[in-house]
Amino acid sequence: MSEASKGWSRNEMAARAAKELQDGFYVNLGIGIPTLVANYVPKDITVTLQSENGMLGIGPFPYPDEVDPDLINAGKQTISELPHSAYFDSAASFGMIRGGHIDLTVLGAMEVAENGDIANWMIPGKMIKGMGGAMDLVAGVKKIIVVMEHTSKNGDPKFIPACTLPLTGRNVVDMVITDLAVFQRPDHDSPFRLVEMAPGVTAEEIAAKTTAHYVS
Amino acid sequence: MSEASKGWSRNEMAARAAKELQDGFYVNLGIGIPTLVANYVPKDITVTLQSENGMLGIGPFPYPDEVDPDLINAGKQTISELPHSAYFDSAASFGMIRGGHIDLTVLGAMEVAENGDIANWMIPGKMIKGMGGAMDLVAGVKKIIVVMEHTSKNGDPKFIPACTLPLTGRNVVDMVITDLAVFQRPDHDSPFRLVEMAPGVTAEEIAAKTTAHYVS
Amino acid sequence: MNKIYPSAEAALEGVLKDGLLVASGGFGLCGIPERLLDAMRDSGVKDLTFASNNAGIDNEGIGKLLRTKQVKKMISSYVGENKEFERQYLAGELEVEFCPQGTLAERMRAGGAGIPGFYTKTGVGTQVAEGKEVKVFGGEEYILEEGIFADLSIIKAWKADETGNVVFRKTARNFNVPAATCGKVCVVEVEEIVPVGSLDPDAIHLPGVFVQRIVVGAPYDKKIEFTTTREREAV
Amino acid sequence: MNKIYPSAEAALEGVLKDGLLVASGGFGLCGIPERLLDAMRDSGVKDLTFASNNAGIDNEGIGKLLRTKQVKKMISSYVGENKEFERQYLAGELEVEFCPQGTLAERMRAGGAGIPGFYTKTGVGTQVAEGKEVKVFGGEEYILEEGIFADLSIIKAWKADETGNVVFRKTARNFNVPAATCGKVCVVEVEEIVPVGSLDPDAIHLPGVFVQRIVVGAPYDKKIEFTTTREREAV
Repeated sequence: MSEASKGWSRNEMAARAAKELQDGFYVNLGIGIPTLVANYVPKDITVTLQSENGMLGIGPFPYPDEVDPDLINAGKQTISELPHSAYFDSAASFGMIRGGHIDLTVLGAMEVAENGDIANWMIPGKMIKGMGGAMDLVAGVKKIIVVMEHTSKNGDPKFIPACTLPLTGRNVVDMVITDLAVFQRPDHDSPFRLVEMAPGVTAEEIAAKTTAHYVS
Repeated sequence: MSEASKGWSRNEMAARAAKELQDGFYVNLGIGIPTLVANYVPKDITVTLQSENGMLGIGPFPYPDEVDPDLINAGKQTISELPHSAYFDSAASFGMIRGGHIDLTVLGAMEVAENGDIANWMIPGKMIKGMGGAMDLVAGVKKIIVVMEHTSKNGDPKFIPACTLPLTGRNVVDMVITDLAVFQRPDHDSPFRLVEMAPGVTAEEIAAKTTAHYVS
Repeated sequence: MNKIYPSAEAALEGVLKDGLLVASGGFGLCGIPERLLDAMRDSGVKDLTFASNNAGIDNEGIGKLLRTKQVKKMISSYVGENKEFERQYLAGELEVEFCPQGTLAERMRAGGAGIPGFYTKTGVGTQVAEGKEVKVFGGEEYILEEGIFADLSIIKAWKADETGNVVFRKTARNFNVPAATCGKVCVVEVEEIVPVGSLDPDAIHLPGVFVQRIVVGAPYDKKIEFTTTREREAV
Repeated sequence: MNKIYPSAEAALEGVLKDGLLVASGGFGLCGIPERLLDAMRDSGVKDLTFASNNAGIDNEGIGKLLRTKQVKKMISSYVGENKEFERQYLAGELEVEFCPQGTLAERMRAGGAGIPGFYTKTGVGTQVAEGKEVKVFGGEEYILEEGIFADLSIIKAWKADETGNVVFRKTARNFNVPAATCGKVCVVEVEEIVPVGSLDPDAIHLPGVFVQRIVVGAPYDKKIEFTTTREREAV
């Protein structure tokens, strides 16, 4: 293992994910690194953020004197409204999500398998908090991007042949962005392909830290 | 057959149906005689009329200078709004109906069977116009009242042992009001009972003009 | 991302193809996408299937496309008041799938919400149930109805902002919301486009995510099927 | 027909019973029926099952009824941020049915709309699918999820008129609408009751037909789980 490689920072991973945004996209961002993607939306395109608790058009965090307990995102953080915002109920919100009207979601994961399975909601033996809206998002959104560290804290690969943890979705992931590399596939019948490496990261290092089968 | 009996007029049948209304009821009225029921709501109770094309709180026909093409009832007639009116879409409207939130509906029928079946949407061999919302109403509303002439133009009974026409609903009718009599049943497992006769109408005449089994 | 098109014709460009399944809003002549139906007629596109509560009247609404024989099939709950419809139907030139009104609205909503099938009591024991799966829940029978996944949605609204947030007026809302959600592409004709920020975010009937194209259809000469009025009391 | 009750306690009188299935609105601490939950706690009713997206936090929301052990089971999508919940759950004192958030919202809406079951892709191939019927539509697998038919709905809204027409404010709408529709009785707590005629008929989020009882819960001291702000740019 190369100790020299720095790989991408959390912000760089978010910026990389933001490159997948297109003008007019409706996007749902998960909690953690995915939330940072909002900071990297290219200036020349319009992207509308959806919050599954019932809002289209999420604005930035509010100024301190604008904080409103009735205006939160799915991470339960206070947010602000934009001129084109719209509110709706949870059934309508997941109608959008399940019905394929959201173009892209960016989510974190504990494991992604080479067949596109994702696990990000529970670890057997640990307290289960629940899947929230993650299962709905991976089942319904048109394009699923996972942003995660390439390996666990123990150094174990997270992009693996088959998930060991209970699944959040089966054969749903389109793209995996880690601190070291980007993997992508054109459809759910194809294998993932290594399409990009972080500066200073070698194909050998990625191969050494990845047990999933992928095309180079 | 007694030529002497006059039976109830259309307005009297509607007035009889109106006696089933209770304070706070939400009610859907069909086209024809059922529409007249609105004229006989007792003054001391509040009843809210639902129109399945997306409105609660139907007001009276508009004044000529208030006619609005965007404000019609399910019979496609112009109507008016009330202070407590609410509009919603067709999916929400039938959510109310199918979900059992409407207390009572009054409908016309071509045939009602002794087991509560109703036929009111098509005659084989004749042009079919469609069931509109009738099947949804009889399946979903809490109490179903049919208002119809006791016999067809040919003098044939319309309250019969089994429907001969294609059904609108199976075992759904709670009460039948004709120009001659009122039949009712407490639940869908019980037979209908003759509970009322129009002035001048005898039990014998009703028996002669009814082939359905009912309890006297 | 511009969603505003200069004409109904332009708003339909590239999305019309023979054989499309089109979900259309409206109830009777109330809230129907007149301009878009006109443009579809003029385009000559044919073999269309319409999921629409009604089929218009003789020369209004979908009735216009029936007259020109561009419609292959209707999925509707009620098709009265239409002589050309009747003629084609009786002559076997037009296929009709009768669908209870609430089931039709729910099938559109289901398609829009990614639900391919749902169970309902509506139609149990009737012709509507024929050939459909029956399932018992809580001791009662229900039938399986399928979501409608349309190729194209055409709807009529009151106002839209430039991002496609839409509001309707009174009972003209009707099937327009569920129809809008169930198409791969949704084209909306409106009476007015208003600046972003002028619609109340708490009162949007159809959020912009469902709307791909918008065209102003005004001025409208809205038709009424049955004008019913009462007399003004003498003062 | 009076729907307005003088207190949360009065608004729940006659509808509370041990073992009820209660559908509750709210997302996190946003839009939860605080006063009604307080009154349920004070009533001592027990063995409750809650269909609610979350379980509150330690001493807020449903968390209050967990502390007093009045809750037998939760049907929820996410139950983090709640230590007493965790303790009871790990000790086997509390049953939890995890349900994906969108499936939960749709199950409530389905119950309210008379739909006992629907098919969804959500959860296919996961633990959520275990024991559920799988059906193929268009070559893809879907699982059958059942509608929730609650005994009681408790929700929190912004304003109601005297006939029960209700509006919500911003993201406090969330589960309150579907939860309201799926109960045999729906009790709503509001910030304000406004005169009939003061709400726009085109902008009612929950029509009065769904609302049996209303109570004013104001004044509210609304809680925030995570206050996040940005700095105001220097002028």
